[in-house]
Amino acid sequence: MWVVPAIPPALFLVLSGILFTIGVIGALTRRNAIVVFMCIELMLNSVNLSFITFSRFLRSMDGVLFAFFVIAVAAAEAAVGLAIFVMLYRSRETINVDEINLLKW
Amino acid sequence: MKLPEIDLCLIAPEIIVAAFGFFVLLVDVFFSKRENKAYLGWISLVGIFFAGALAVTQAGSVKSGFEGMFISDGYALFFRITFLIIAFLTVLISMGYTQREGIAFGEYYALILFATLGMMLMAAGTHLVIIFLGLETMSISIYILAGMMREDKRSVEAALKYFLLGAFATGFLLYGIALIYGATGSLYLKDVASYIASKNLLRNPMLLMSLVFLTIGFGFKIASVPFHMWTPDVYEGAPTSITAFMATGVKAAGFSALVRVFFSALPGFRPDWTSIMWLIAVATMTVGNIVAISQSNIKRMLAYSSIAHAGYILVAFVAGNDLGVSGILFYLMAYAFMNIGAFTCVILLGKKGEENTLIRDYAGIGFKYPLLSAAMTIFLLSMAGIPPLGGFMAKFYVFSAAVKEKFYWLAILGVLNSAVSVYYYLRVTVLMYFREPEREITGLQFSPAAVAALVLAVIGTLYMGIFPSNVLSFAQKSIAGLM
Amino acid sequence: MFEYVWLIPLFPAIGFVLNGFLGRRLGKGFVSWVGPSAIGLSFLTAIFIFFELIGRPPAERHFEKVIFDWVVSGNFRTVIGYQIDPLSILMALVVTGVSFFIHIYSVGYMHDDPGYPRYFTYLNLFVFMMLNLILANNFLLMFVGWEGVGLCSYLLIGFWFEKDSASNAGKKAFVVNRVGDFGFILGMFLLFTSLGKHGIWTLDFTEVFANANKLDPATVTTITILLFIGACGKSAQIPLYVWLPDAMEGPTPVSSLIHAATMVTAGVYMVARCNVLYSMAPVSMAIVAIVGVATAIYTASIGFCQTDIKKVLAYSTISQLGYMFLGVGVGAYSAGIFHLMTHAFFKGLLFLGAGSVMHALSGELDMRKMGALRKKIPITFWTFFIATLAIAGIPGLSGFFSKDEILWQAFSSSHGHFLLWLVAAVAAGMTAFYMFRALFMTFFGQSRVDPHVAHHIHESPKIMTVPLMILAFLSIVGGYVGVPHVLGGANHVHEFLAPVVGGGAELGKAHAGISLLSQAWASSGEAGGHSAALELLMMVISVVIALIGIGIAYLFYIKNPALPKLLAERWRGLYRLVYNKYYVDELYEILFINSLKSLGTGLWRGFDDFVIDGTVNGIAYLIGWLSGSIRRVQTGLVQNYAFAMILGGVIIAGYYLIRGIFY
Amino acid sequence: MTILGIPILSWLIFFPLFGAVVLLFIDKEKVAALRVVTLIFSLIEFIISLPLFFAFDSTTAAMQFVEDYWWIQSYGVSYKLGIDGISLLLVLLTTFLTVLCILCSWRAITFRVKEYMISFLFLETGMIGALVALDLILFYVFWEVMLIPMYLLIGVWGDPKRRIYAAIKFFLFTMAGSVLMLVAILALYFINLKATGKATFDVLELYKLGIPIQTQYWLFGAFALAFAIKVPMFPFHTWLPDAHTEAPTAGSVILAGVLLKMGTYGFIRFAIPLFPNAAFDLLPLISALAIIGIIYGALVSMMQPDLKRLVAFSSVSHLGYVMLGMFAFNMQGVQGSIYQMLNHGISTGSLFLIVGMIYERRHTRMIADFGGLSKVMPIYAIFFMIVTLSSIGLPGTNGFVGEFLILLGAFQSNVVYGVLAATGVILGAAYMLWMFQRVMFGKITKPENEKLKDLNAREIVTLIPMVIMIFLMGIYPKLFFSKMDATVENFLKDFKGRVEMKADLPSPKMIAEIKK
Amino acid sequence: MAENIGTLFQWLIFLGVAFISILASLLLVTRKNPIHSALFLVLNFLCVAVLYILLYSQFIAIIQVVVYAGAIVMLIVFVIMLLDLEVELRSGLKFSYTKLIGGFLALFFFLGIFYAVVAKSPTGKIGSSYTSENITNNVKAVGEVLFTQYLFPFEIVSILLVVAMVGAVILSKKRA
Repeated sequence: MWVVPAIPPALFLVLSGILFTIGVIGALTRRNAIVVFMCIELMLNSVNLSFITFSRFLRSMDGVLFAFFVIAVAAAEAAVGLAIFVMLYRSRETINVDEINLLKW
Repeated sequence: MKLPEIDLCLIAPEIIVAAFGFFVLLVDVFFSKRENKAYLGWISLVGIFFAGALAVTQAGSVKSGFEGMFISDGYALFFRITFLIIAFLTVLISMGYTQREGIAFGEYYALILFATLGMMLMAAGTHLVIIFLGLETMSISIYILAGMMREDKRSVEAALKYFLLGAFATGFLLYGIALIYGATGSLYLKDVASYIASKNLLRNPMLLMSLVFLTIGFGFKIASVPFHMWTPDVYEGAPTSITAFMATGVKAAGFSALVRVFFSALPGFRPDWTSIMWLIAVATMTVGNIVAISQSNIKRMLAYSSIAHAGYILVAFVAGNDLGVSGILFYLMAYAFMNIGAFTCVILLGKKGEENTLIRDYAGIGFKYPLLSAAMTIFLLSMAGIPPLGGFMAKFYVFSAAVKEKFYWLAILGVLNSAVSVYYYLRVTVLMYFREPEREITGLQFSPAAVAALVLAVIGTLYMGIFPSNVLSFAQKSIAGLM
Repeated sequence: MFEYVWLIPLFPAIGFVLNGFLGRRLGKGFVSWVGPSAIGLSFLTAIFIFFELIGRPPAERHFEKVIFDWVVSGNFRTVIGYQIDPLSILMALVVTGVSFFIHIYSVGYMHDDPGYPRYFTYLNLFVFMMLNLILANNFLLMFVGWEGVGLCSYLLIGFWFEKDSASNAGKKAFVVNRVGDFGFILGMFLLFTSLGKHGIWTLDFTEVFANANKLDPATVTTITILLFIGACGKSAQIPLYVWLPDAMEGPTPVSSLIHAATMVTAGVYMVARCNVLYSMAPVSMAIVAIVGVATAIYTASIGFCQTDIKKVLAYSTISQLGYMFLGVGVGAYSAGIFHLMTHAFFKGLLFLGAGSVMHALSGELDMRKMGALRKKIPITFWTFFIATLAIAGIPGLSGFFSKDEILWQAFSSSHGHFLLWLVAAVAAGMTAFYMFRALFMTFFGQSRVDPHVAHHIHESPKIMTVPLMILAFLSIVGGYVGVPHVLGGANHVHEFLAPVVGGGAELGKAHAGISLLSQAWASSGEAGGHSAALELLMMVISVVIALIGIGIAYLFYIKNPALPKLLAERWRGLYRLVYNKYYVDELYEILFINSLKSLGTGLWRGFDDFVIDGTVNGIAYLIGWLSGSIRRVQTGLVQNYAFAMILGGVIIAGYYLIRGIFY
Repeated sequence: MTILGIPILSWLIFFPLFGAVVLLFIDKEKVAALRVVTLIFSLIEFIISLPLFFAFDSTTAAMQFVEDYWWIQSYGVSYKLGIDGISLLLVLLTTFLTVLCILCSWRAITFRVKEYMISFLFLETGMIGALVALDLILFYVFWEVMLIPMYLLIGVWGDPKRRIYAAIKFFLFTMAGSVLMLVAILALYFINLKATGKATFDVLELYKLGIPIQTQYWLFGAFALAFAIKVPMFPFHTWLPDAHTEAPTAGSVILAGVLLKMGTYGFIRFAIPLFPNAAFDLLPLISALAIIGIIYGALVSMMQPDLKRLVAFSSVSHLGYVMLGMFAFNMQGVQGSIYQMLNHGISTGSLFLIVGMIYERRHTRMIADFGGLSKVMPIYAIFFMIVTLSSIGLPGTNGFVGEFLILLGAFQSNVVYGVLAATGVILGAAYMLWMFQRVMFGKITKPENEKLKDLNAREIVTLIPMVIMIFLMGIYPKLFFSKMDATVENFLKDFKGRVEMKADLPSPKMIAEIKK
Repeated sequence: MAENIGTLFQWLIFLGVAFISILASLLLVTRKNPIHSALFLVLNFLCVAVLYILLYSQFIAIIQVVVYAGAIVMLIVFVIMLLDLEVELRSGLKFSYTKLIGGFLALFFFLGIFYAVVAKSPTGKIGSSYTSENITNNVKAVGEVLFTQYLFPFEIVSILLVVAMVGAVILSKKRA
């Protein structure tokens, strides 16, 4: 009898890779610091997907835990990052990263 | 369900540091009206001192705890002491500086303590989670510290850049960890290594890819080319005391984790990473040194120089023998003294509303502030690798490790680079001693704490240059069992 | 007394030190005593030693005294040591003797000079060095004296250093001498190393000469030629003679002592000293003889047109030195030394006489501004006259004997040749001509003296005239110690020097058969035989030639003073060529001095500044440029930084990929 | 030999440092006190160094007054000091010249006297240390330590116009060469470690090592580059004229007198005995460079308009002799070479002193600004003349003995070298005398020169020791040669033994030890 | 058969959710308005949460929804609003070569990751902590591990959050 194969882990991992890459591209191209940051969050998120996938298919709990910590860290980073954006906006009236180049060379 | 064994003695120094961090926060709340926050600095110093004392008592024993996630071995001990020294000096130079720049918040000291905690965890973690969390604790604290001078556009910009790129790099690091996890099913460094060895996973593409990502992630922290580009901007913009902290502490922590991960978990990949790191080391040294030549801001110049120093340390990393790794430890400690010392001089030469961070500003101070200039000269020469200063001995070990492994060209490129570096270090001394001042710098106020830091840094630099034996044998003992 | 040979150089050294340190403090009186008496004591010592020496049988007339080890390095060992033998003592006598008289003369001559103490300091130093040269028992110490006298010559030529011409001349003398020394030093090296190959590491004369037969002829020839280059420098032979005429910038007694009587003869002395070596190298001897005779006639010709009295004497000195070299070159070492001795007397005298004339004329040197001084300064005239006769080779005076000896040997010696004799004889005639030209222009004819000067022309003081008279006396009788056998004399000089120079001659004969060239040379000499009649004939011929020279001089400068001018205009080109000394100085200037200067400048500006520093600065510039360019990458934009990170990551990944493929 | 329980060589190294520390506590306004204290320190240092000369056992080639302690034990780096016939004389030269340098800086240095004196004493420590160190790392440390005070001396107290350029050039040139040496030292260390299992940087131990010839070339190259820059040999010499010219008088004196010797000393102590086969094979190259240096230095020197530059280029020429003699590899050559090192220190040192004295008076060094000084400064003229003559190697002065032996040595080893180098004798006389003539002779053309004061007592006191040395060394060289005979003989014996054997075999010494 | 249907259903959910999440992330990157971007981010997070459930990680899925989608993105939106950036930030993309090349390079990265994960299935050690009980009772299982093995990192996270909080406060606080 034909059995539908279970979803292979590779697919999840490829999806994670796609999301990660999109995140990287976004982080590289978007001008708005907040959007850049969101793209980075996307990257972290895709890593989490990888972790969970591995965890699932290796039958090990560590990946889940790691993902948990990543989320916590992402939250912390978000708090600090947004505070920095606020501060930046106050001092520069913009959060376009391609206008922030006082420091160079 | 088995409750975990909790051995608090094992993490006693970390606990002390964390506790004092909270204590400082608390005290600050109760005495929030006080303008002068220097007392918080003193409290921090006490904490750091205690932590250090506790760390020293652990010397000699190797104990693992918390489900094997944390280890108190010689390696951890060496780095703990290094970080605590860095923190100690940073706090010392901060007390006057924060007051002057209006960033004297209680949180400032607390964050330094927390960052130190993060660093210590990075060095002592044997589980990738600990290393990751330590790294984040450190990084987030420093994102904040870098942006402390909220009124200063540069400081804010530095914080932004550091934050965005730091988070970006974290993404890569995490992906690397995920791939390791996927390939080996473990996050314990030792287990990773043994699994790789047992299953012969040396050609596993996932692990190779993770090697790439880890290189990016750690390369960012240690500021190696091409992941270095944030360094000059952030070092320039951040408050000077934090720059000193970053340049020494973060770099040291980055190396501590890099070495731990690569040598404990991925030793089998040495042939793979060697040539990449070779290239990175050369590029890092060269770019750092060459670009430093044309800088006009001393903080920026020191930033490039710190990139170059990362390159030198990578030379030892490439060599990868016990000589090299102990050389890395020695180098980081020596670098801590000389670099913080140099930044202390930068701080001392500024005053409120007048940072005097242009190299031009150093013209003619040589005979006006003779001791300050002499100290600066010592630090610069030490960084240039002139004996008998700590920097020389550090380079000596690093290059000897390379020579031992027959990386002759690497060593030659390294020493040639250090000859080039002499030029820009000398340029500062040229200005200090050989030129007449363009404008008078007067009314400098030397905070006693910063002066104390300066003295300590001088002593440290000289000590490590003239009597390197003790520190070196300490470093050599420290790496036992690492590899 | 032999033990005390070191006293001979010591006295002048003491004089030098005393004058040097105390001269300025203690004044002229002190200097006037110390200077001459130091030399006088040396002279006395030399006389004592001389008499002791001749008291011994000829074979035992040799003594060496080592003072201390000097340079000792491995198998190289030289000492400060002096030796006494007939040659050195004879030279010492001449040097100290003549020096003594000239010192005394100088007391008068230099009396009003502000540099009086300095002058005597230098002069004493000179004598010290000269005695080292002469008495040394090894090549190296000889070289010390050799260079030392060069130094004193330099100092004394440039004595009036405020005059550019004087300091230039001094420098020129030193440098040209150094060129010669270059040869000398190489000669020493070659000698040392080639003897060393036979296990004899030495530069001591005795040992060198005793073992000289171990050397192969080619080496000896090279050594002797190199040494002769040294002699050329010191004794002003072609092509290194150019410094001597300029050296006349020094005070006249200096010219007399150093540049006529003593120092310039060092080369001759050296060749005579090394006669053993030279005798083994016929080619070198031929070269010495040819250079000598060529110099003799060449500089004699220049002497024709000189108007400066000291220049005339200078060229005459060079010419006479040529004779001496001719003598030693044909193997007649004792003849050379004999001429050296008589020349010291009469040439010293001539210079002193010229000095006396200058003294009378307030420093005038140009003979065209003299004339008819005969009556006004009679002592000077008579002594000058005697010396002129002597140098012209008029029989009965010292010059006749010594010069004739050389001429005869040039003709008859186994190394001699008819042509050598001929040229030398012609040169002798020329000498007679220009010497008498000088005599006539100075002392005879119409007075052309500047009227301002004319009225206080006066004879020199006693202190100057007495030495003149003594030297005149010596110029007359000096020759009688070497009257040749053919004239019934005993030729004492020859006999006396035989133990030193005889051995070489014999050795030379042993070697003579080897070289074809020397056989060719020898043929004519042997064909002539040694007949007394021939010798006498030659003598007569040379006297006749000399008389012809005198006659022409008389014709030109007394009888018909307009004639020289006519002739000069007739052959203007030739005249100017000779008058300008064949433009040799100018040639050297272009060839050596200017080319070296431009080479120096070229290397400095071109190589040092442009190539080396250019490279260095270029690298620095390159690094600076790189620095400036690379820093532009740091745009300050976060995303560029992130881009760099990605790029780095991709490169690393690519590397692993490629590595994986080729693994 | 110890003084107060401290061995004498350590005394020599650290006494000046102690002096520098003492100076720190003297008020910088009290210029006279600073000068006197420094002078006293340097004098005592000189006096301490004298017993070395007399207690030195000249019959043995072994190192003497040896001190050997661990410095970095785990690496085999030791604090090992000792002197032999070669370094003995250079140490004495150093202490001797330092005293004179302090004396000649008496009036010349009027601002920042304290710092100046401290730098000088510091420099002395570095120099002595480099000369007595027998451990490669220790040597390297002192070698680099010398740079800094010298750099400051040039940069702070130098001639305002180009001092910075000169100081940096000096530093970078030296540094560029020496860092490669460091790599070579390390390579040598590991080769030895592998071969013998002994972790050591002790040169005496490393001498015994047999190294494959190919490796020797590389290592010798690195060492030679460092030393050649310091010497300086021909194409690496361009830092010297600048450094010499811009440095203050005492700086030039010490630079010429001692620092340059570090290069030649390095060759004879390290580069040659460590890598004898390579040294032997590269002999033609080094000799050629040395000869080019001799002639080139002389020619360029001739055309210099600036007195100090002239003397500087003459140093290039003189040190060419030193190198040539050393690479003659025979007794005369090597001894002459060592002797010439001393001579150059004395003669060129004196020349700089003399130029400095006139510079102090006129504040110009251009030859064209002078002329006829003999008239107004007769005493000066005498000293100048003596020193000039010593520099051109007139017999009876020190210069002659050295030059003669070197030329003799070179001639023995290769006639062509000897002949070519001997031409330097002519050129030497030409440029020195021409310079002397232009400065001292002729009429006084500039009115400023008419009222120049002759030397004062202090200046005469400074110069007299030099003149005494010039003659002493010229007339009785045995005094000095006897000290180095045994050492040089042994040096050559060992060298020849090594060259005759195959490269990668250990030295005869080592074989003898193995046999035991 | 039932299993087959279940698996098929899983496939359908997976493909659908994967498609939506990719689409959402693409829109996140391309929308000009940051608010829109934020919303697409939420969408993406929700999709991923679904995938977590597919992978039997209910706990993380909950966290994902609550913390990520709920808290973090709301915070982001809040900040965007607070700063009133809407108009100012509509500037979208600005072309530059580095961005273009960087995009391509990122694709290379993707290829690398793709190759890494596709070439070999995960080789890691198969653990034992996923029991059938755990799968159904995921939250409990996670809790147990978290408070035993991962207690220490958990404590560290607490400090990390304090740091973040303190930092956020001090940075965004207006100067007195």
